Amino acid sequence: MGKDIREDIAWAQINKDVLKSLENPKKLYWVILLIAIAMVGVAVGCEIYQYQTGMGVSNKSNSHVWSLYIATFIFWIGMSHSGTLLSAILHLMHADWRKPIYRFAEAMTTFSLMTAGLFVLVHLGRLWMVYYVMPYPNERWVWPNFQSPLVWDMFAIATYLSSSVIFLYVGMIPDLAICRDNIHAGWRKKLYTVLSLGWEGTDRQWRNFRITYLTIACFLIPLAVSVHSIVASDFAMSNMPGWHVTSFPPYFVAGALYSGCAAIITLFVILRYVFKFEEYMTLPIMRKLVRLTFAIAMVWTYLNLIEFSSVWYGHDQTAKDQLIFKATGPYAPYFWAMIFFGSILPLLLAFKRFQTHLPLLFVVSIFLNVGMWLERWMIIGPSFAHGHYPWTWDHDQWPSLVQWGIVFGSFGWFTLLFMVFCKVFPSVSMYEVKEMVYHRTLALKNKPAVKGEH
Amino acid sequence: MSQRHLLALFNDFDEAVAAISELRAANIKGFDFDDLILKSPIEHPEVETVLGDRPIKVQWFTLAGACMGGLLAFTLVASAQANFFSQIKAGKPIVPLPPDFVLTYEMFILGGVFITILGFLICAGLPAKRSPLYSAKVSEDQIGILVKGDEAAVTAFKAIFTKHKALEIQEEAGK
Amino acid sequence: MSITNLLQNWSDFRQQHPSDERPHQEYKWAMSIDLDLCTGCNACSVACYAENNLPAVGKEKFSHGHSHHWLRIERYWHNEDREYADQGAQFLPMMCQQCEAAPCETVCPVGATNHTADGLNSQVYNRCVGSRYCNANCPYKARYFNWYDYPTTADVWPAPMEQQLNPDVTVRGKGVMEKCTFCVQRLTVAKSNARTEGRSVHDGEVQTACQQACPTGAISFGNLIDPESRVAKQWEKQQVKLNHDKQAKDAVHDGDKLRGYRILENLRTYPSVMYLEQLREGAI
Amino acid sequence: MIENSFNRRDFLKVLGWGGATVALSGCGNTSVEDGREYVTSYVETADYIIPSIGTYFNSTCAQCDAGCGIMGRVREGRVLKLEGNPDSPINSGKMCGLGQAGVQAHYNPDRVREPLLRNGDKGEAITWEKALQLVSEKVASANPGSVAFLTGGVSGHVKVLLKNYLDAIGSDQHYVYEAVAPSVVRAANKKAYGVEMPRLRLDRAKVVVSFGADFLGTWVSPVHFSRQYAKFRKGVNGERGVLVQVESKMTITGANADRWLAIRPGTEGILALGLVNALSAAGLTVPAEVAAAVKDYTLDRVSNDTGVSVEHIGKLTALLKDRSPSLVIAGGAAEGYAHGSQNAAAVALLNQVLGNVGKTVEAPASMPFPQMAPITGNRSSLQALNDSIAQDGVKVLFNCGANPIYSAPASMNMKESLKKVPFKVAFAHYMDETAMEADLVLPLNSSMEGWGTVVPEYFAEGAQLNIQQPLMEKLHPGTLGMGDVLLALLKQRRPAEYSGYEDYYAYLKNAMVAIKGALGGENEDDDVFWDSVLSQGVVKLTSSSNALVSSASAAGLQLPPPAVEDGTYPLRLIPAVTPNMRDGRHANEPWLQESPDPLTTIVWDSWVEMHPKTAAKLGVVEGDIVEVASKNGAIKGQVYVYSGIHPDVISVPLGYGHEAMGRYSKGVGANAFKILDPVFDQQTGELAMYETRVKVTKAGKRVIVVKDEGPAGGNQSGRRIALRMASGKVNLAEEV
Amino acid sequence: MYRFLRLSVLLVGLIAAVGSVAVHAAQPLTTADDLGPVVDQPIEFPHDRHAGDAAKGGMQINCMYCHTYARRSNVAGIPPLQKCIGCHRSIESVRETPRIKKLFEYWEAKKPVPWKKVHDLPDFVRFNHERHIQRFVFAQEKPVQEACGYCHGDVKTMTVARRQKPLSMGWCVSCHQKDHPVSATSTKTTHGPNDCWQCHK
Repeated sequence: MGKDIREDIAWAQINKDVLKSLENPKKLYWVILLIAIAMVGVAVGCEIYQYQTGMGVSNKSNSHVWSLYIATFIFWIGMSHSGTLLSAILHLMHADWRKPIYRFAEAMTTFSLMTAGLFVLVHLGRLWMVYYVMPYPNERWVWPNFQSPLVWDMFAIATYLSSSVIFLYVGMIPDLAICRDNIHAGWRKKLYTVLSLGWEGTDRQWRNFRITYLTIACFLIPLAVSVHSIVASDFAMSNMPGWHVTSFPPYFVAGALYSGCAAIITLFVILRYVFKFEEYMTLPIMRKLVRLTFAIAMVWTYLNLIEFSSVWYGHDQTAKDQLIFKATGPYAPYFWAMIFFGSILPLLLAFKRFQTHLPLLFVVSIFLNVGMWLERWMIIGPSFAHGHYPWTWDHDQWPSLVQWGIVFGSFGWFTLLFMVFCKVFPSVSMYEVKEMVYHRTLALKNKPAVKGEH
Repeated sequence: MSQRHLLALFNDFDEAVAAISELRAANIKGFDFDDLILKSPIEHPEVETVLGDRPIKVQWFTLAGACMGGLLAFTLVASAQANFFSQIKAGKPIVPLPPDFVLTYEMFILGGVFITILGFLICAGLPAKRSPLYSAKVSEDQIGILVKGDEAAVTAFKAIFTKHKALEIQEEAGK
Repeated sequence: MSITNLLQNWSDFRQQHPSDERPHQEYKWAMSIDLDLCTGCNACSVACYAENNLPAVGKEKFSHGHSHHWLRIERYWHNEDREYADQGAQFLPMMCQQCEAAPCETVCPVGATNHTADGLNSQVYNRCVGSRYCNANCPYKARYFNWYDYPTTADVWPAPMEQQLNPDVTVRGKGVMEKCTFCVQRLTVAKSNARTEGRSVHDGEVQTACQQACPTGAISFGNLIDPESRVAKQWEKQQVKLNHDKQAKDAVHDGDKLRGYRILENLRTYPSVMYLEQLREGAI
Repeated sequence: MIENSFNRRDFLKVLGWGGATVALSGCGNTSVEDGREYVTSYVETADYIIPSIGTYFNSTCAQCDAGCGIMGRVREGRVLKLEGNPDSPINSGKMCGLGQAGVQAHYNPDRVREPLLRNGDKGEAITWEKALQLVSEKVASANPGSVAFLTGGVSGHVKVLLKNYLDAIGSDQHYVYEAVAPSVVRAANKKAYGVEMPRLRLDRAKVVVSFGADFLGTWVSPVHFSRQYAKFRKGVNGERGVLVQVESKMTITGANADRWLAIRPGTEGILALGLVNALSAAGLTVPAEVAAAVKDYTLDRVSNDTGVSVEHIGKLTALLKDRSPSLVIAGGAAEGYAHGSQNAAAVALLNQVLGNVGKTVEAPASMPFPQMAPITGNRSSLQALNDSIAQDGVKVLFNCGANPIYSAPASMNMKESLKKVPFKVAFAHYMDETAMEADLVLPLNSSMEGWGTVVPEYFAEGAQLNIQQPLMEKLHPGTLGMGDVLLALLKQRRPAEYSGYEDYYAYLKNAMVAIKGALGGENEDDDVFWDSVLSQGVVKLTSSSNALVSSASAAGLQLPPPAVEDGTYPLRLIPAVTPNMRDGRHANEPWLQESPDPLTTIVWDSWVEMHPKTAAKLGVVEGDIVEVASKNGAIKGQVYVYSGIHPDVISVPLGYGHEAMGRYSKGVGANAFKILDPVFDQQTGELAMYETRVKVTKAGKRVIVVKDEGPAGGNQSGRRIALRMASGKVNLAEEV
Repeated sequence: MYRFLRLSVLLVGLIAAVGSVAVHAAQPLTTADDLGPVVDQPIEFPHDRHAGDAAKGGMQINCMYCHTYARRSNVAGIPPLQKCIGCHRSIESVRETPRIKKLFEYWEAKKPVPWKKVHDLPDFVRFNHERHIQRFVFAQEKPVQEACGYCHGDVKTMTVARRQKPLSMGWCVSCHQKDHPVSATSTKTTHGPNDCWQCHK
């Protein structure tokens, strides 16, 4: 059991520790950044090739019209949900352990949304016509089809992206002011000066800040739920066997939270190691995080079982055929891998000794995300391969290198954005850690006797 | 009559509160209590008891924004669907309610968030020019009290601040 | 698009389709295909290639499922584990079923596919952005995507082959979804001619390319609204109702004298193509 | 319909065809694009030619010898699509896929565009004048008797000109070769009925038993038979016709049969005689002589020999006895054996015994102008040419419409044989295998560019003469019609007779007008008559027909017992004639390559079809590359396993595996013609196509078979998609 | 203190203004004499001379005398050269002018004149002249030049035709949306079709 944040830590120390993470990057940082750029380069190359040659190079087919792009799109959308969960829900519940970690979680939300958005574009057969999807008055006098779940998606994701960027930014204003006050030269100074909007921590600012932050948090929770249930409606609204399932929206939301939490664990370990944030990203926090992840994993497992059993027990033979196909057909290895990574592996998290074992958690959390990615693919791939119409079944359609290249590159893109963010903006919320320390000190002062584990 | 600003920095929040209460009670001539600004590195809702009733209006923006967003979305979407090109799609009505409600919902939130931010900027007076006196310490760990008063009141301020163990008192230079 | 319009015509805008109260006005194009006559010869399919500027994609692309046959002939066997397929095969021409409540229509983000006044499922190529959601949602998988830019692909229409292209039909570029249109270019001409003469289109005046080619005449096509049309009579005789998702005759136990049915009707797509079951002699 | 004032041949002179704006970028983000395209602009035009409206011209399909009437849709000077001519009795407005693909033969990018003279390994473009001059010289220098023509089936005025040319030079060497033709059946029919091909009335039959005749797909006149088939299925008074197909490899006709009987290869005749015997036993009146001849064909023996179950023979007997009239047809699968003539004769006997002659087997109309009647091809004619070459009897060889180097079996060694001919002229559409060997290649017009008359091989009703007329201007200025070339050659020989004709069109018009009395236009003005002929596309001729021999006789029927298995080459190869490829002459039309084979749904490749049992024995599965080796060669192909084939048999489609021809056919699949064993029908000397013995061995890795059917194959997985019910439950008479 | 209220109000106002301008600009109803490009034609055909008002030296020939296909086909078409020559053969007065000389050169060479399209809709659009002429000229009995002019502008004042109308989708719809009387005498009105496949092919 590691120690928690010290109540007597000097506030100036907090500033100093966090601001240190903004200082000149080390070699390792550049290496990671370059790798990320190279990955993005691969993806950009693939996309240019695909754009010019046609969607066919991704090796989809007429019966298999979607593939990894959509699977990865859902994956990234899902990934974005935990930032909101940690930040907004726990904020409303006054769970103060969120404070040191919510900032990077929110950044993760924003960046994974930005990654997800790219997949929508990459997926389009006529990317150059994407503006047809936007509702704006035009010389054709036509509008997009508001009945389409894809348009809902567009609205939902746009809303979610702008709201979470706002949320991230608003929550960062006091910290930006700190940066402004502590960095005295260069473009950063200007950047922070502009972005901090002249924040001085006056009582009026704090008062309005509190209510604003709370309000947006309130909005974000239903928004996050709606975003992923709308993404789920892309599938549930269709008549594809295996998609047309009532439990899809909650299943998607649970899956989203799950993969998000796993990603937070991964990034937690990385940031703690890279920026030496042991003081703030403490093991007790990790423990809470792991427990939360475990709980969500079990919810997800349950919903998965519900989905399978309702298909199995229901009378839709088509959907049942498809379930059997998933479990026994050419996709079976991936299907069972998904079950293993998604439902069996997280059982490790239930053991106390593993809950703070960082190297293990790092590995496990990555595998959980692999499992969750497989889950999305298992929704797309086998369903198309084995739909309503036996004549057009297509069991031999595997994604081409172009698809893999773009999917691979998306991780680089995310890493790139995240790395840049970490160097430009404080990835631990300084003012909230101070608040946390302050409130704990107050609590200690008032009730010195009680000193629990957390 | 010219006014001067004075910023006092405190280490201890309780002392700062005490200073404020005293400023309020002292009823110094040439000093309007409403001009007193507290600056702190973290939020101190407790201070409201001494600062008095300073209303928050952001929530009204939220309400207006959310309602406007939702209403506007529904009207726009429905009337766009009912344009000249209205085409039956999949046997559903031209203006189908479930999809429109989904969009209304999203825009309700978006409107809410945007106008809330607008409200926040308006109510918090942001973006703002830096006030005449500011110390970086305030964003670190010290509490600052910024007062504005006639020349005459400066001495009174100083007395109170010093009494409450102000670490530092800054005065507006010149003028 | 104005609010007054919305309010004034609210009940129109809330109208469900297909419904008894509001049938199609003048035309409702429909088809019936007699599977007992279909010999699987592929003439319809080739005729469709000729009429609708379909690219022959070649082996490599065909192997990746990029074929473009708007009308494909499916071949089914009914020999459950018998030594020989000794009752022959069953051929089934499958094209866009022009569903009255087409699942593809709702999901198109840009509204490129709609239900027309004539009861067709339109596809506006130039509006399409290529999200392929329509085909994902099509239970018949009757839609075909332009995975490549066929007009500029080598050996698809090398000169002078491009001169065969039908100017009445758009040549589709890459990234566009397409499908059977019931030869809408022919329908438009027929309707226009009839209109000039102040009448409506006679039965048999307009034929789809597949119907025209079919050597056994297995395909009939016409206006379901016109009670004199062959198609309307066939539908009537077979007791297949356009706007029902379960036909009354199916509930009757000795109702098996009628062989009209629609494929995957239970999905509530209300297809416009009625198939007549294949027959097999029991005496041999 | 055609205006006299307007020169018919210029009707398509439009400002380039570019004026017709071939839209290749239909889906761009374009808006209005002024001043980039040309307007369709004519110098002169007829009233009925209106831009943007298709005009239909009647002509005749040249894709096979059935002679279907077609209407070409012409717009802005381009022919866009072919449709059936409703006035043609053969196809009544319908068409097959092969016919539809005719436009792709016309617009094919691989067409020969100008005369080519061999210069080493290359062809050198020369002018027509020079080419004709050269031909004239070569013919003049050769011994008159040593000039030979090798053609496919020809008819009409081209045939007349060809005959006249040969007469003019004094040669009688005209060889007509067709790789796939029912020559044995023709010979057997001639013997049995007195005519080569009687008129078959499927529409009148209540039962049709076809011994391997793929009349719905490839046999004789498929579109016509499909029309009849539709009537046959609808039946008289709703009594649906029953189709039974007897063959070793399922054809598309077999796939539509109520009962497909997989028969041991070569035993078709035994089954036919067995049926005669069974019918006689069941009480059908059978001439004593016949009854005696077939009495050994007992049910058990027949079942044993043919592999058809006793139950099915019994049911078939009952069906034939109960439902009259019936019709029995012998086709490719019956005739393709060394005893093919006997098989066909046995089938004819069955027809006669059943009393079908005169009811469903009718006398065909005779052609009143025998000089225009089609000459049907066969393989023995090619053999004769080969022999003549071997004896140094051919100095100049004209080849038109036949591709023997591709389609003759390897054992004939055509390539080497032709090398011995000093000067070979090929009239060619594509640079196919035979044209590649020629010394002079003369490019022909497509059937959509030239004039002509065609007499169909099989008359649907009365005799008829089909008109072929240009549907558009020549695509390539360097091509010429066969008629024009022959006329030019004749002008060299018989200037007095022919120099009056400016071109073949003038000759044709003159020739037609000259016989207008017989063509039903005796009272018409020449031009009016000619215009009406052109606008109809089909001229119906008055003709007589003779009675058929209906008396049954079993004399000379000698059927061998089923063949013994060959240990080294245990399997029989059935070279399948598929509706898309036929004999391979249209393999370069991409629509046909892309059109899935009806039974296997394979595209763009050939395959080796086998029964699951055979596959299990060989240890192969779908997609395995196997080598099919006969005594005369070997080919490789991908395995396709399905149960529409007899286990003793494997089948490879014909028409693939071209070594030349063009971009869509070269190297696609394997050429099954090459490995056929030189076994011949004992009576006619025709190649017995189904007699090839092969062995199959695994050769190479597994591939994914490119086909339209998915992994579910023909299985519907319990979904109600393609439904089938017993015909007894439906009253077809009530249907619309 | 609340000066940023002003800024916000300003911002909102700006967005609203831009939006309304955008909406307004999106009304594609502008027409202008120089909307379309100048198209180089092989012969500079004087529409004003042929179709223009008599007062201005024109001969007031009906549009459909030359563009004869308009009433029975999708396209209005260009008259075959035959037709030009038919008249000009007997018009000696202009026989030697450069344009007519050129015309006869084409005729003698039997070459069609390569006229360029001036009103060229994209390839995915199907516009039917016949329907519009039938409705507006024959049923509603509008003067031909008015009916044609609605889309083609005031051609009778031009030499070589030049596009004056936007011919954009919204522009088409602006007219389709209106209620037009079904005939000259009828009070019954209908609007143009709104079905996608009516115009998109």
